[in-house]
Parts: sequence; structure tokens; C-alpha cells
Amino acid sequence: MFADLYQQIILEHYRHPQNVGVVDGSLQVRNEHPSCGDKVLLSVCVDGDTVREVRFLGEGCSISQASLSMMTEAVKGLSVDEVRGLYEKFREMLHGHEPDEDALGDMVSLQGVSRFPARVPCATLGWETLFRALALESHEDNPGQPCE
Amino acid sequence: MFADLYQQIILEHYRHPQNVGVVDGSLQVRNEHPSCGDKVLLSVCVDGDTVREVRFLGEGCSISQASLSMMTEAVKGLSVDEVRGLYEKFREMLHGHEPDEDALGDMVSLQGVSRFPARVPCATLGWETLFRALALESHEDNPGQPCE
Amino acid sequence: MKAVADSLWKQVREDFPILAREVHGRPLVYLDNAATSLTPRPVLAAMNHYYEHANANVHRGLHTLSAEASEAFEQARDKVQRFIGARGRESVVFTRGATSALNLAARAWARPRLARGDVILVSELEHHANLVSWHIITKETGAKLRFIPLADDGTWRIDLLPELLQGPVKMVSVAHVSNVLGGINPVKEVIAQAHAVGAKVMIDAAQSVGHMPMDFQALDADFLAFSGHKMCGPTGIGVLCGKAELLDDMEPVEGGGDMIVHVGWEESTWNLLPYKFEAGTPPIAEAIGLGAACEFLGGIGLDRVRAHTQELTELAARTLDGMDGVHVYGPLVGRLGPVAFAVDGVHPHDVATLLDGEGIAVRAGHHCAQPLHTKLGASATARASFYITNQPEDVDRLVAGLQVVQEVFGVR
Amino acid sequence: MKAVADSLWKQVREDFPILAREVHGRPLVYLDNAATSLTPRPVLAAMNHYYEHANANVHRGLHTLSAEASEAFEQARDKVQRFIGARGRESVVFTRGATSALNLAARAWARPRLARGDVILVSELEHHANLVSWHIITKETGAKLRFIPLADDGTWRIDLLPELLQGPVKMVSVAHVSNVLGGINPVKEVIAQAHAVGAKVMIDAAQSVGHMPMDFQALDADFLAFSGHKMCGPTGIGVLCGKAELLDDMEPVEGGGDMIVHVGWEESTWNLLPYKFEAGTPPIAEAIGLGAACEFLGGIGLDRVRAHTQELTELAARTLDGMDGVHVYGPLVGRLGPVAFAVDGVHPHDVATLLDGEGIAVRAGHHCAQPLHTKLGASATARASFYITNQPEDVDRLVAGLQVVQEVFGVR
Ligand SMILES: Cc1ncc(COP(=O)(O)O)c(C=O)c1O
Ligand SMILES: Cc1ncc(COP(=O)(O)O)c(C=O)c1O
Repeated sequence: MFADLYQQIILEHYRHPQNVGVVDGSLQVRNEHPSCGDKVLLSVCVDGDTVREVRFLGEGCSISQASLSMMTEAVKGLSVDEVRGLYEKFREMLHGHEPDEDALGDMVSLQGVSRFPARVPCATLGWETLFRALALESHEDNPGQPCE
Repeated sequence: MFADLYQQIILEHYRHPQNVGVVDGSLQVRNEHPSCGDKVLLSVCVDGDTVREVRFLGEGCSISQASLSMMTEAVKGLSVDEVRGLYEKFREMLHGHEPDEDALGDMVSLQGVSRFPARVPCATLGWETLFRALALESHEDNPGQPCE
Repeated sequence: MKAVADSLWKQVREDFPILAREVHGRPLVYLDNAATSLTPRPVLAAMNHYYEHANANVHRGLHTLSAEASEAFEQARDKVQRFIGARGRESVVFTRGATSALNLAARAWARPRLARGDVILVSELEHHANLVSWHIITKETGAKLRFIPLADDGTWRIDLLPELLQGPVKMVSVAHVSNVLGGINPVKEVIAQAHAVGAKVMIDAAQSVGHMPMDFQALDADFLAFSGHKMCGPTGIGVLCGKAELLDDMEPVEGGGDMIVHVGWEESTWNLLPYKFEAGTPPIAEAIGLGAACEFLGGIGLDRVRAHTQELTELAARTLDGMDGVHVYGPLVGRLGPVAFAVDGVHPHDVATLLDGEGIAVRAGHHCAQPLHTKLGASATARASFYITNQPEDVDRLVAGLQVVQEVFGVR
Repeated sequence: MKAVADSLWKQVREDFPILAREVHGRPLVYLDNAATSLTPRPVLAAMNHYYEHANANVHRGLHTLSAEASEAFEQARDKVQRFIGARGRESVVFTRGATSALNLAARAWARPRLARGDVILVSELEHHANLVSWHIITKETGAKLRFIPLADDGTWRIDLLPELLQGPVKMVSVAHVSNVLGGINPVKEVIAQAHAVGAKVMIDAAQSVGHMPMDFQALDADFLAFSGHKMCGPTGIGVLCGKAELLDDMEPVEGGGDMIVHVGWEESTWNLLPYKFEAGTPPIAEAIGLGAACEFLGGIGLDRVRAHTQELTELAARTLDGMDGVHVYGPLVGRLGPVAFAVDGVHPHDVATLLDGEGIAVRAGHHCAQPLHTKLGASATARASFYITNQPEDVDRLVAGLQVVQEVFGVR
């Protein structure tokens, strides 16, 4: 039995996800894992170099949705570089390294995913999408708008 | 060693094939075994129900050429039904049955082919072609001409 | 009932050493047969025998190894021919799999015969192999797909067929057994009605051949496609069976060795059936393995294979649908193999992962049937699929596993 | 020299149990490697391990068996990628074989890009796989084939290349090593010159990959095609390796599962490379077997494989050509694998059958190169082809066998 994969904190985020919704006038990016059907619409506001606001509408398994919920909580207020650093730590954990508990907070609960290679993409869907958004944001002809 | 396959009589027919050539104005049929490249041009004259003349131009292995040579000798003067009966006996031998030595004559030397399934088509190339010719011959709008 | 299913499982389990495997400390319960079936010893033995004793290329060799390989390869074709009741061996074209077979018929038969506005009729429950292959062709030709709709219980609205067959319907291409809903579709009726309006019919038999008796001639389909790996055979091989007169009329899609009579500098002439469609070195070991799979299943008897599989499938469908908070998609009877289901409050992926923790292999996702899932209103489902390597106890294990799932998610 | 070749053979013979086989009471001498190579134990073991321990479908499964199968399958792709020096794994597309790979590039890259009058340059020594695939495309597009002619010694008239590359040459598709003449062709030079005029280059590497070191990036070819079964791998698998930017730009030929991102009712969107070209269940066991073959050959070292094979090939070519009444086609040096020859007064089929009687497996026919044989003025040749499973003694056995042939036919 995989009790350690499905920790209570994951299930709580799954049942009561944080930062659900769309921010008007924000940069919005859709993503989907075709093989499993997990979907997300991420809206992101970046102010200068700082991630101001992130919300999501998602559909998918507990791992992908809980991970999205935790990510939106964790990245708010961070600089783009800090977001990168945090993701690096998260990814290392998913690839079997000891987690940096202080940095990762709630996200440590996803450590068990590292034993399920097929589920790692679930845990990273939100992050992938976030980086796509940030890449668009920094792009010359940024299709997004400054947040209201 | 396969001395019994390559009997002297086969090699003689191979080196000195009988009935080589083309009969002017006869029914002519080409045939080829694409996988091995054995080729034949058979010319046949049928008079009523009797095979009057058969000649061939061929290219191929000792088995196919010797078998052609023997066939042209054997069928001359036979009725179409007799040709069929003879081929039946020949085929039975190639499929491992005891040969009817009286009927088959020289062709008994090809008995060894029965142990080499890959070579059976060599031994039957000429016969196949002969039956194609006879089928054309009996066809309504026979493209052949009476022999001179 | 359990006794019947039990006896077949007991008979064959020794042939599947993988059944002795443990997963996460629990004996494996393999319920992913619709994705690929397990492979019995005699099939592996036949392939290993080829590699260890007659390892040679076919058709073109005069030496002993090649003659033996060619004989084994062509005998495999004969076994397949008898297994599916094709009229002649020239109807049996070896392909890479069912997908390749469906694409071959779509490209070589349908494409040159379709004009803008022509219709290809499929159903709403098709596997991507029988949809995307057509999307490619409709894009190239301007022909259109039309769909046989599903009733609420996941069966075809066969009553609508006369209407659906109106207009320039050139081809009907439908699944014999759905890989999600598991229903055995009334293909015989479809074939009769389609032929009456002059349309050709292809049956995607990936989930039926090897699971129930198949008689291609009696069925009177024009084409039949299936894979080796779903019927105890190896990966890397499938079959397009077609009526010889249709195959004869088709141009080859791939060119190369073995499919030609004569190759000149600028052009070539084609070999006879079935070789015209088998360019290059064929999947030799795989064909031999598929032949052995036909013998293996034939030895059990396809009626028995079907009875066993259908009993377990329907038992599972009935039992799961009876559980609190569990819903089965599709019909509860007339069902062969797959049982797709939902657990309230738990995403199918989580169902699959937690069941894996119990040693139970099920699949979660859209099962290569996205449009069907749109119709079902679910982006994913969990699917348990049954075959001869299952026993009634597996249904008990599945039920117990689902109870664990519900407990972990607190939905009980 | 013999010592070198001897030592490799001694090292590997235990891996090939089939070498212990007798044919007509004589120990087997297998000289038909250009048709298909023998398959070593580690390759069979890798495939059997898949079937016996991780027998599941790939990519779509969350359960343990499927995760293991997916990992083994994708690791096999990585092994192939490293083995041929492709830049990334997305360049490695699994196909049914070299023939399928050549046809895929011809249909998906060349066909939509060719107009009437455009030229595809091949050479006079091509295998049917690299001719008939083009005959199909030229018929559909009105493009034309042009041929790099052969010099008398069976090597390319590379001096004519600048001239041959004039005009609308869109694609150059040539064999790396001829399966008849055995010469290692100067493909690097062809690639450089072709690129200079803007043509793409495909290398038919069916006889070179696994026989000599291959570095796709250094070679700078656009496409590379080869088969598993000619390099110690299984049947049923091959590879089209392509530059990612070219593959990216190509439409898929087959539609089905795994090659899509989203499937709607009327149309679909394609998955990333390499999956876009791998519709349906891939040849899973076969890919794993091919990966094992790469490891097996890599363990020996491709330089050693080449040195061994080339030494034996050239020894055989030299020795046979030195025999009274025997003539070797093609170059006597720079030769890897195949040695096609003629025995005066004896048809090649008879040569092959009599050698079989001596336990020696050679091939006779046109070796899927009819146009080349037209050029050689022979409708058929006999061919002995060498690889790592051969030893110098095999050349002695071949010579003795040919003496028997000459005796039987009284041509000595
Ligand atoms: C040079 C060459 N190209 C292509 C092929 C075709 O390979 P396959 O038959 O495995 O598709 C072969 C082998 O027959 C070959 O020797
Ligand atoms: C109904 C149906 N059709 C077609 C296929 C495609 O089979 P394959 O992936 O073996 O080509 C499958 C299996 O995935 C299937 O279930």
C-alpha cells in the first residue's frame, strides 16, 4: 500500500486547492499531458522580476492538482530566479535526492512521487506550464498584459 | 554431398539441352521466377489436341534447364491430356512419391529435387509455362498461329 | 460459473511464468490485457527456436537454414489463415500491428477511391488507430467522417444505421469489441447493411481476434485488422486480412525486396498477394510467434476462451457497478475483456497507482479513445481488462483494492 | 591476420549456440550474414526478460510492469542513439526495418517536396529497398531517378558527382555498403557535395550500421536507415534516424495511438518526435532486443568488428578470385561483408545447393539488386557474406566446397 505517496497534506490540497481561478488581464497559458489527460490553465502576473499572482484552473489526478496548488502558494512573491531555484530543488527531490525541507515546505509531501517515474510528470505539469508562461512574459512581443 | 541430386543425366541435359530455339509462328510464352531469375521463352505448336513441337530459350540453373530439356523431349507427340497425366506423375515424384519410372524416363533423374523444397520451382518452371501456353491455345481468341 | 473460469486459468497458468511474479510484495494480478496480453511459453519457445536453430532470412535462400525459416514463416501464415477463417493465404498480410493494418487499408484501398464529400462511417467508440488513420486520409481527400452514435448504455444506435448509410458512404470501419466499453458490437448487421448500399467494411478486430471465434468468410467483412500482442502473440506483428479481389486491386504503399517481380531502373512490377504488401524482410520471428499463439489459443478452443473471458468480464462489471461510489461505463452484459470504471472522488490515475500498490495492474487514461471519453464526459477512466490469464479471485482482489483506494481518499 | 580474426570468433562463439548446429552432417558455416545475421544469447535474453518479467504495453501505463517496460523501451532508444551518434533521442524513429525506414523518409520527406522533373540521385548498386520505394514516389510525383554509375571494379564513378548533382536534385539516397559488391562507398564525399547544392542525403546503412563505427552527426547525413536483424538484433525492427529539424517538418504517414497530442472527432494534432512517426503499439520486445544488440556490439568494439569482418571479407574475395574458374564481383579491397562471385559453368543456384550439402550457407540470386545484376551482366550471382560469427577456417571450408562444386559439374 502506498500510504506514503498519498499523504494527508496532498489529499487536502487536492480536495481544497489554493489559488483556483483566472486573473483578469493576466498572461494565460494552457497545458495538457496528452497521454493522461491532465490539464491546466495557468494565469500569471509578473511585475518587473517578481511573480505577483498565480492562479489555475485544473483537471487531473491528486498529484497534479495538489502540486499545482502547492506551487501557486510557494511562488507568489518570488523573483523569477528564485522560482527557478525552487523548481531545481523540487526536481531533485522527484529524482530521488533528499529534499531541502526548509525550502520546499508542503511540497516535501510529494517526495513519494520519486518512486513512481510514471507520476513524475503529474507533479511537474504546473511547473512546466509556469516556465512556459515566464518565457512568454520575457519575450519581446509579450502577448500578456500588465495585471490590473 | 549431393551427388544424388546432380546426376550425370541432369548435367548432360544442362550442358547439351535438347530442343533449344524458337519455332516460327508458334505460340510463344515467357515466364520467369522473379526470386531466382530463372527465365524461359517457350514456343509450342499444338495441332488439334496434339502437342506437335516444343522448343525453348532458357536461362537458369541446371535443374530448371535440364528439366526444360527433358520436358520438351517427353511431351512431343502427346495429347494435352497425356501431358497433364505426365506432369501429375512428375509432380508426385517431386513431392516425395516413388516415381513411375516407365512413364517418366529421363525425368526420374530429377527425383532428388524432392529433398530440396526450394528447388522444386526450378524443376517445374518449364511445365508451368507449358500449361500457360496450352491454356492460351485453347482460349477463344488464341493469339497464337498454326505452325508452319 | 466460477468453476468454469477457474479451470481454464488452472490449465494455462503454468504457461505464463510471469503470473508467479510479485509486485510491491503482492502476487501480480494482471488486468491490463486490453493493452497487451501476457505471452505464453510455447510462443516464446517458437520464436527462440527460430533464432537458435533456423536463424535465416526467408524466401530468397536455397540453404537449409533459410528453407527451414521460410517454411516456418509460411506455415505461420497458414495457421493465421485457418485461425481467422480467411479463404486463402493470399488474404493474410503481415503488418507491424493493428494500427499499421488499418492505415494500410485506409491508404491503399480508401485513399485513391475517395473524393471530396465522400463519407467514411465509424462509430463514437473507436480507438485512435481507427480515427487518426482516417483523419490523415480525410485531410488529403476532402472526404468526411460520420459517426454511429452511442446509446446511453454504451451500445451502438444500430437503429440509425439506415439513415447513416445514406449518401456517398464508401467505407465503414468499426471496432468489433470496444477497448473501453467492452461491448461486442453487432458488426454482422453493419456489414450486411453497408454492403447493401455498396460500401466496403473494415473491422478493427484488435480486441476480438483471439478472444472469440472468428470466421472472416462467414462474417463477410472486406478487411479485418488485428495485432499479435493482444492475443498471446509477440509485439511487432499484426495482420491485415482482406478479400483477395480488393487486395489485388490495391497499389502497395511501401516498395522494396520481396514485393516485386521485376525491378528495372525506372520502374518495377509487383509480386502476387500477399507479398505485394510485405516489402523488405518481414517480422519473421514475430510471424512464427503469432502462428504459435494461434495454435495455443486454438488448443484451448476459442469458445472456451470467450466463455471464460466474458464470464470474468461480466462478473467484474456487475460487481464493481454494485460497489458504493463506483460506476462502470458501458454495458454490463455482452461484454468481453475491458471494464472501464470511475471511483467517485478519486482520479483514475490515483486509482491505478494505488491498485498497483496492491499488486493489481490496471490502466488509467483515455485508452486511445479521446473522442469516446468526451462523449462519456470523463477525460480519463480506470480500466481493468480480463483474459484467459485471469481467475475469479482476481475480481475479489480488485474489489479489495478499490476499497483500499476509497479508504485512502476517505471516500467511503 | 588470421590470429586477429580467430580471437574475436573465439570470444563470441559461445554467444551463438546456433554455430554448434550441423547441416547435412557437417558443422554449419553461416555465410549469409548480409541477408540476416545470427542472434546472440544476450539479445534473446533481453527479449525473453521483457516477456517473462515486464510484459506490458509502454507509455500509457501507471502500473509497475508498464513502467518497467516503458523504461526498457526508452533505454533501448538511448542505446541506439549513442550507438549511431545521433544528436538526440528524438532523432531515432523505430520502424519495421530498413525498408520501412527508407519508405518513410521517401513518403514523408520527399514526396510532398518533389515536383515533376525533380531528380533523386541514387547509384547503380542500390538494393530494391532504395529503388522501389522511389519508383512509387516518382510515379506519383513525376520526379526522376538519376544514377551514379559504377566503374568496372564496382566502385562509384565519384568523379562524375559534380555533373550528376546539376539541375533540380532534391534528394540523394545511397547505400553505405553494397549488399552485393561489399564496397564501402564514399558517402562522406557525396554528403558534402550534395549539401553544397542544397540536396538532402539519405544513407541506406543496412549493411554498415553494426559492422563499422557510425557517427551520424559527424557524417552529417540527413537520414540514415538500417535494420536490427542484420546487426545481431531481432527481426521486426529497424530505425530511421533523421535530423530533428527535418523530422519535425514532416507529416506522419500512419495515424493511431501514441503519435497524437489531441484527437477530436474530425482531426488530430501530432505528438513530439520521435513519437509522431510511431503510431500504435511499437515493436517493444524488438526495440529492447536492438538495444541489447547495440550493447553487445559496443562491448566488442566497432573498430574490432569492422577489422575482423573486413579482414575475412577481403581474404575470401582474394582467395576466391584466385581460384581457377571463379570470379569475384566488385573490389577486392575496401570490402566489408559480402563477396558475390561466379563459378564458370555452374549456375549460382547450383553452387548454393551444393555448398549447402557441405554445410555452407551462401545465397544465390539477385540479392534484391536486379538493376545491378543487369549491369554486371548476370541474372544471378552466388554470395558469401561475412561477419563476427565467422572465422578464417570458414574461408577454407568455402574453398573446399567450391572445389566439390567444380568437380560435380566437371568444370575443373
Ligand atoms: C543495402 C540494403 N538496403 C536495404 C535492405 C533492406 O533491409 P530489410 O529487408 O531488413 O528491410 C537490405 C537488406 O536486405 C540491404 O542489404
Ligand atoms: C480496438 C483497438 N484497435 C486498435 C488498436 C491498436 O493496436 P496496436 O497498438 O497493436 O497497433 C487497439 C489497441 O491498442 C485497440 O484496442
